[in-house]
Amino acid sequence: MPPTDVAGLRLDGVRAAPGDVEVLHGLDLEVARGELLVVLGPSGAGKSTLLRVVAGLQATTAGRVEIAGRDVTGLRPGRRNVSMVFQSHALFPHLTVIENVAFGLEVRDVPRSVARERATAAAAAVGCAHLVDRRPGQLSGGERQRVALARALVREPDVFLLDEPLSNLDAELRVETRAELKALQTRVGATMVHVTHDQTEAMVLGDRIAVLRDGVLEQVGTPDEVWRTPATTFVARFLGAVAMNLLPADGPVVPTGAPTAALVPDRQIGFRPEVVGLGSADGAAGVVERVDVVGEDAYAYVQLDGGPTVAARVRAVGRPAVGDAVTVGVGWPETHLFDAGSGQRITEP
Amino acid sequence: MPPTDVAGLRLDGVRAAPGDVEVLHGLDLEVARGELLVVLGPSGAGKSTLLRVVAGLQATTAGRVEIAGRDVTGLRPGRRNVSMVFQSHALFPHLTVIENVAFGLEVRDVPRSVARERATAAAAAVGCAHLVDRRPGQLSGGERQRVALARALVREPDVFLLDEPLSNLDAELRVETRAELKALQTRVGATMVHVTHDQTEAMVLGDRIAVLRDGVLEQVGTPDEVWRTPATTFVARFLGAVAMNLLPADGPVVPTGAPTAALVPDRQIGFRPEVVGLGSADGAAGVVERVDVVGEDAYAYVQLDGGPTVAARVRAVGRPAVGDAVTVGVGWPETHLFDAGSGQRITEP
Amino acid sequence: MTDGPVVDEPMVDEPMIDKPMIDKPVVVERDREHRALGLMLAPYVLGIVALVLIPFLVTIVMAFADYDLVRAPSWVGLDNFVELADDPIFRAALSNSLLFAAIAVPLRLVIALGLALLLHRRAAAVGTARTAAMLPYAVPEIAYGLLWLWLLNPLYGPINQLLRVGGENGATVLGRTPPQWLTDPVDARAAIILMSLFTIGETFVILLATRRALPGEVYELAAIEDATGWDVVRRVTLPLMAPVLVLLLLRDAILSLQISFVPALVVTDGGPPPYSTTYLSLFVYRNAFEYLRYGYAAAATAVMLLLTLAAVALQWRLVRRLRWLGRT
Amino acid sequence: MTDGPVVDEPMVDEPMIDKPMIDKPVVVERDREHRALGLMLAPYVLGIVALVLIPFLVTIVMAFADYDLVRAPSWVGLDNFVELADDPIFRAALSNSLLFAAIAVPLRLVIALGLALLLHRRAAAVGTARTAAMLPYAVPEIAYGLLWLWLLNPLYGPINQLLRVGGENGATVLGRTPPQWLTDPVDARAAIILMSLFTIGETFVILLATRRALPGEVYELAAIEDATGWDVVRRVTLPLMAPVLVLLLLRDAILSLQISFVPALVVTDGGPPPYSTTYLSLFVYRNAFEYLRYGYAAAATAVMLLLTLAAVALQWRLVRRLRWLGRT
Amino acid sequence: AGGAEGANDGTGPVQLLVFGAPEELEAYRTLVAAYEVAEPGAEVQLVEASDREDLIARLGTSIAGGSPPDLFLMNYRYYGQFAATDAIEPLDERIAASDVVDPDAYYPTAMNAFQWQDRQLCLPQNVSSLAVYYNRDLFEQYDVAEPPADWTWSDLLTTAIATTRDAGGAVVRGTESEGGPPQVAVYGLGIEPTIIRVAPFVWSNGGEIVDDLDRPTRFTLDTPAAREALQNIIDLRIAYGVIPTDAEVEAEDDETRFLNGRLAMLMSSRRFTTTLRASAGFDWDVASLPVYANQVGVLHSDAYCMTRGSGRKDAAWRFLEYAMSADGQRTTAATGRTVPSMIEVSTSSSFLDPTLPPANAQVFLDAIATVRPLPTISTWPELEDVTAGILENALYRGDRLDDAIREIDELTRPIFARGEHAAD
Ligand SMILES: Nc1ncnc2c1ncn2[C@@H]1O[C@H](COP(=O)(O)OP(=O)(O)OP(=O)(O)O)[C@@H](O)[C@H]1O
Ligand SMILES: Nc1ncnc2c1ncn2[C@@H]1O[C@H](COP(=O)(O)OP(=O)(O)OP(=O)(O)O)[C@@H](O)[C@H]1O
Ligand SMILES: [Mg+2]
Ligand SMILES: [Mg+2]
Repeated sequence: MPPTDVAGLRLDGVRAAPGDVEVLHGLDLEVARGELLVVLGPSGAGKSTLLRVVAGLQATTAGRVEIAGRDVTGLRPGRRNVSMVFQSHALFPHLTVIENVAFGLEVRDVPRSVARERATAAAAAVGCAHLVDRRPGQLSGGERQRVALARALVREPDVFLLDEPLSNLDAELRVETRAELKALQTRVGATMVHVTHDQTEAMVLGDRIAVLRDGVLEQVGTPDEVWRTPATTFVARFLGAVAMNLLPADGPVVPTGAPTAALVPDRQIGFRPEVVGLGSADGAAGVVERVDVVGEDAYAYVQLDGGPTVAARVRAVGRPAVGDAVTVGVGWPETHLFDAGSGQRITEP
Repeated sequence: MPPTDVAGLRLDGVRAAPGDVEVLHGLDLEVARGELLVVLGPSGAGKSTLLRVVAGLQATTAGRVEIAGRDVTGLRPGRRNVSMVFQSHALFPHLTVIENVAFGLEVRDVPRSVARERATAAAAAVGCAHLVDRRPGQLSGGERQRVALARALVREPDVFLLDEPLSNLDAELRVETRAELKALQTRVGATMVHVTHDQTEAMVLGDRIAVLRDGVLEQVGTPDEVWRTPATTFVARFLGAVAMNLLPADGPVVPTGAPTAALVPDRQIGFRPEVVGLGSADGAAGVVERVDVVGEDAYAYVQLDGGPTVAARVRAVGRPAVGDAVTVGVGWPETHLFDAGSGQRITEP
Repeated sequence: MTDGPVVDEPMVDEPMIDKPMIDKPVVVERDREHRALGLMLAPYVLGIVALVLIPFLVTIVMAFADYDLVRAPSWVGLDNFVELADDPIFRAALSNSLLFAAIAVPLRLVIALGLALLLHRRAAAVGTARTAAMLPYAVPEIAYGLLWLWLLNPLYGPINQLLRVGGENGATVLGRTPPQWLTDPVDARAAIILMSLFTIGETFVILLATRRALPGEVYELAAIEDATGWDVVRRVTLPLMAPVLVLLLLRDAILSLQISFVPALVVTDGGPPPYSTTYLSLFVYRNAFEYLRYGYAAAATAVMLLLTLAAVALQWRLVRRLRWLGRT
Repeated sequence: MTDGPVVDEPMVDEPMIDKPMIDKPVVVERDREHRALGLMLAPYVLGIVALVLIPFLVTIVMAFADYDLVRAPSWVGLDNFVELADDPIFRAALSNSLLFAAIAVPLRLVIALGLALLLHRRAAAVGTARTAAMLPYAVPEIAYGLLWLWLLNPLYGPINQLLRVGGENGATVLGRTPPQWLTDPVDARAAIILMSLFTIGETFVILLATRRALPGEVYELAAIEDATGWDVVRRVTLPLMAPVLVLLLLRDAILSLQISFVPALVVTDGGPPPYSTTYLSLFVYRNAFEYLRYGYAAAATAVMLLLTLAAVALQWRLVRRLRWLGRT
Repeated sequence: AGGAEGANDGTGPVQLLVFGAPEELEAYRTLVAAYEVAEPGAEVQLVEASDREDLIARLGTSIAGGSPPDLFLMNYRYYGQFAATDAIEPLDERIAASDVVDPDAYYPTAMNAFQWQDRQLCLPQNVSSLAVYYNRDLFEQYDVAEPPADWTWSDLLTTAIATTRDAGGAVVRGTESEGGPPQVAVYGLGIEPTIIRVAPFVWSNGGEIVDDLDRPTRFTLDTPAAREALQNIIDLRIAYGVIPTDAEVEAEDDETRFLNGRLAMLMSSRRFTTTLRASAGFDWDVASLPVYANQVGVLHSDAYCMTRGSGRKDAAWRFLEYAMSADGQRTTAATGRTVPSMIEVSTSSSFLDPTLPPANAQVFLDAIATVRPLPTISTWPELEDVTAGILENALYRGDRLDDAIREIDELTRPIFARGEHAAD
């Protein structure tokens, strides 16, 4: 086991170009041993490419990859001691579920009975105990995904690389599996890189969150940091079930208690729908354009008189109706400030 | 175009057995023309099988399928005029994106230039305009999924069948695509059956939601119905980012204002984390066991003195800390009542 | 590129054998290890190459010599080729071979493909067909020759007997005289092609296997789009099977220069006169073994070789077209 | 089942040609339409079957007759078979054929597979190898026979000249006399097998195509698990290629009963004495065409056929094992 | 096969199926050309098979296929299988009616060999026996006496030993007994271990080949006389090493070896003359076969046969008449390939051309008087194939002679039993 003071995973200026187009443009990233890093980013940002680079499935064109203190840049995948779930839930089509899960152990010469035992346990952990004798062709999408996860979890590698491992699971199963993942990671003490676009998953599971955009890291920080102090408008809007409202700093919404010096024209203010106060007086006036009900909550989209639309979360019970005239208010502490040109966060002056 | 008074899609006692094990056990379902039905259900419930039965890819062992008033039970898939996104985002590997999208039009003898034009538009609608000359092998997971969606949306069929079409997309793209879907469906007036496990998606998008469990429909109703009056404990727990709390009706939590006659031992009460009031007095006492922060919100899991754990949504700012002693309260109107044995909802007596 | 793990990119310059189903490139072992493996297998590869190339080169060299198998060869430069160009028998053989290849090769492939596409779905049919397809291989080609002779006998052969059923005076129902398989030049050539259809079994079985290995998903996609039989074949099946199809076409084209050998020798003996079914291979055989003009035969072989290369080149162009088929 | 669309279930009773990559069954056209298609193609299927079966049945029938090609056949019941059982030449031919098949068939397949697995990654190597592999087909087998005669010439042949390099008194470096290819029974059999290695080109190219069609993903999976070369081959490649491998094995086994014909005829003429390289096919040929004992030859052919069936049966068992390989 | 060309409706060229070395084929072409000149309008097409096996295969398949060639040329040892199946047209009537063909003009041994059940099936084109070809230059170089006219087996052995030399010209024994492989540059003698080569010596030693020439049931090689003759032949290789080893024969067959000047003597029939005349770069001649007790030769003869299924029998007969006529016989004789079967031509200068080697051509004619035929039985090709392998192993590998003889006897009895005979 490597000394605990070295990073679980470190990328230094990593560039990669699958299909001859550069996708990762020099990433620097350090993940501590035992840390769970969630990678977020829009479709096509390079998240899968990043995982493949770490796994050794994608060659780097520059930079270096270190796992548990070892430089693995030149090593083949098998020598990197990583475990991976592919976004496509790849499985061996000719092997049964149990054989698929046990594969990694058996090729590493774990005695067959031990391998089967551990594989059975791993399958059970993701709720696939009843499927062990099926082949991948006989599984539903979610079942296949869980088997792929079991495949990755059955070993105890230095780094787990999970590419949207829960995307095909329902909420309940997802919560369960998440807990399972967290427990496993804590037990094994392995570093984990987890790609997802489930906000809740990212927030709940991640020790830190890395936001990737077009092959460049926009921000890396704890969920709280990323949520509360998004480094850019991109990060700000990217997180949240309904994106943060971004408006010109000079109106029409003026956060209550804002220093006027902050609200200059080349800036933008941002605030999340969750913190918007909808009232019938006081604030920027507008008309409710659309209301989406999501369980106990509802999102009201208010068309302000000044032009922009603001989303606001309200209780589903007693929500405003479409066409209602409302005012939009927000407090200065809940408001973020960005440079309108660069999109960079401005720490209040 | 069929008369507007016939159902867009009707299933009568449909049974199906892929792999010789019966998966659908006699489904009856009617979807109105132009309606968007979201199908929810745990992994392995038979959602994909249901779509495949409608598409004609899976033979029924009993029952009948009607599309736009036509009995299509005996028809091959091409004759059913349906459009489908497979859960696996299946694409033709040898065709470029644009060729993939235009395929359905071209085999239907739409002139090539028209087909290409519409395909380009469809690709643009899902944000894949820049990928038209790539082949599936050169796409990221989300990109492939969007192309698969474009493939389905380019035509104007009687029924759209979408099997988790947005599962690999990030929140922002998902919201956009959702809007696109809704707009399209309204424009075309087609019936749409949409499988997802994204709660928000289901709530926001669905005219009605069908909850499938082990090949049987548990409940079909509007999002509001399903959320507010879940027919069974299964439906109740299945919806919601964090599942509904289910506790014995006879304590330890006693909803305020509840008629004592309702709270008899063979019943269960249920209430969502969103409606739980956490206080320092008044209510069932417990200790905060875990707190998950999700953006502005946090979920506190309270271990009650009586044994069970209750989840409660609180604001992230000012959330209780793990170990805090709190009390759990809930109002009777927000409380659901179920038969402890059958799990069936009990309409208040 | 660093000295890291190498990931092969899809080989775009390799239209023939492609991996239509592969989305992600294949990981290879580290270069170093690969080199070791290569080194280990080198002598073996060399041996095979030598086994393939030596006889081949000898043939080429011999094409420029006079050699009767007994006396030492004497160099004659291009004489053999000059003589070939003037040799009416060679010209007949050459055009016969080309005609045969032009008709039999596509015909065989189309029939085999048709059968494969027809039968790939039915388990029972597949088993039976596969067995039937393999049967001809169990009987030596030369023994078949005799059977064909009997089958094709213009007077007593069952084929013509059958054709004459219902007809009068030894004519078919249509009033035509039945084909004079062994004596009419055109009919004899047709007979040879007919015989060559026999050995499609292997091609059929390979195509069957290929078809069955195609992913079912794309056919579901196509089914939903109501792509009809021909559309599916043209836009989906053919492009996806293209690598194998081209391979078989190539092989068949090459083999066709020889395949007609045994039937032509045994059944028609190169006739009807003068040389209706004298194919290049028979020409080579006769010159080498009957007339002991080995150098001359080698020159003819060299021509066959050139033809083969031409066929290969042609096929490369064809594969491009095949792939384009799926796009239009 | 309703009269609805029929979805073929995976054909579990069909281990030979399987669709390892298919997760979902293939949709077929409506039964009705399928029937129409079948009807359309029926005469064509019948024709092929007839072409295949008639000669085949004739052979079987002939096995029970005395037929000298001139006089009418006379029925002799099992006499031919009884005589075969006592015929030492037949016994020699039979065991030679079996020996040949037992050694050459796996050897050829293993070498072709080895080459395919070695070369499938390199675009340049693939192109070259494929061309090289096809070369032998461009030269008539019989012409090759002659080349082999020269290559294997015990005194002057280049192979033995090479083996003698460095040795003294016509011995190899190791002091052994070089193989007496054409006069020593064991060496002659080895020579025939050596010659048969020539024609692995086609097998190689098919295996190459098959290997290249395998999904890259599963190899990425295996790479991450650090499955080493042999593990990958055994657990991934072999099971996934099994359908094609078995197909080739089957074909090779069947062909091997004939493939040794031309070399054995031209190069060793069935010798060294008495019958070291007299294979079944040569036995059949001689009896049918030189001794004009066609019925007897047909009986021997029938035995070949039985052997073929046995080979098929054996292969079925083998494929099971091959599939099991991936599981252990 | 062979004659598939052309409908057998009496039109088209007469087809003649033959095989042979290029020089032999040339001889037939000359004959055909001469015929077509002599008989304007007549057409004969040569169908050339590559070897004896090929010829038989083609003949058999074409007869079965219903379109045989009109004529074919075949050795009397092999025609039995076709004679037995009635595939050959008897020629007695045509001979009787012909004013060209006079049966008495030909060597009777040859004529008799082609009588099947008292009918003349074929007409012999040639008649020949074995002779010993020798390289006079080599004899001169090694200063060895040329074979005398009436030499014995031991003379042959002595001569062979004396002419087996190494590269330095010293006499060596080509056996491995001295250790190390033999380093022989020139071997004394070439002889094939076949029944037809062995037969004259068995006969000469007073033995017999088969038990009954008319209705043979077995080989009688186990008699002391036959055995001794066989043993002597085997000793040539095993004891004295004067004939090439099997590997050497495979590497370079005897005829090529002789042509290349590395074989002093070669036992062969007249057919070798053509090749020698064309290619030998040295002086050579022929000697009669050595004898034990009495001078005996073995009959070699090929004949033109007409197929029963021929559709052009008259035209074919006209060609046959020409080929058998003095003119025809002279034409073929001039090529050197054959000893004409017509007595008159054989003794003429067409055959005994003094300007052409061999000088001793008379030995072929002298031998005719003493030749004996092998039995005419339909299964003879099989018998030859079976015995060849066994004899070869006895000669080259040193299998025990008694074992070989017994094996031959055992293996051939059933084949004899299956055979049909000319005498039946
Ligand atoms: N070919 C088959 N053989 C055996 N079982 C099958 C086969 N196909 C599907 N099943 C089973 O049928 C059930 C329903 O499958 P289906 O794909 O419809 O599930 P689903 O609701 O779409 O699940 P998911 O959300 O995981 O995609 C699953 O339990 C699956 O294992
Ligand atoms: N072989 C290839 N050829 C060309 N472009 C490629 C290839 N592989 C990946 N790309 C491109 O690289 C970019 C990053 O791909 P990647 O799969 O890493 O995205 P991702 O972040 O995982 O996206 P998603 O969330 O959609 O899975 C994408 O725009 C993709 O189109
Ligand atoms: Mg991805
Ligand atoms: Mg599904």
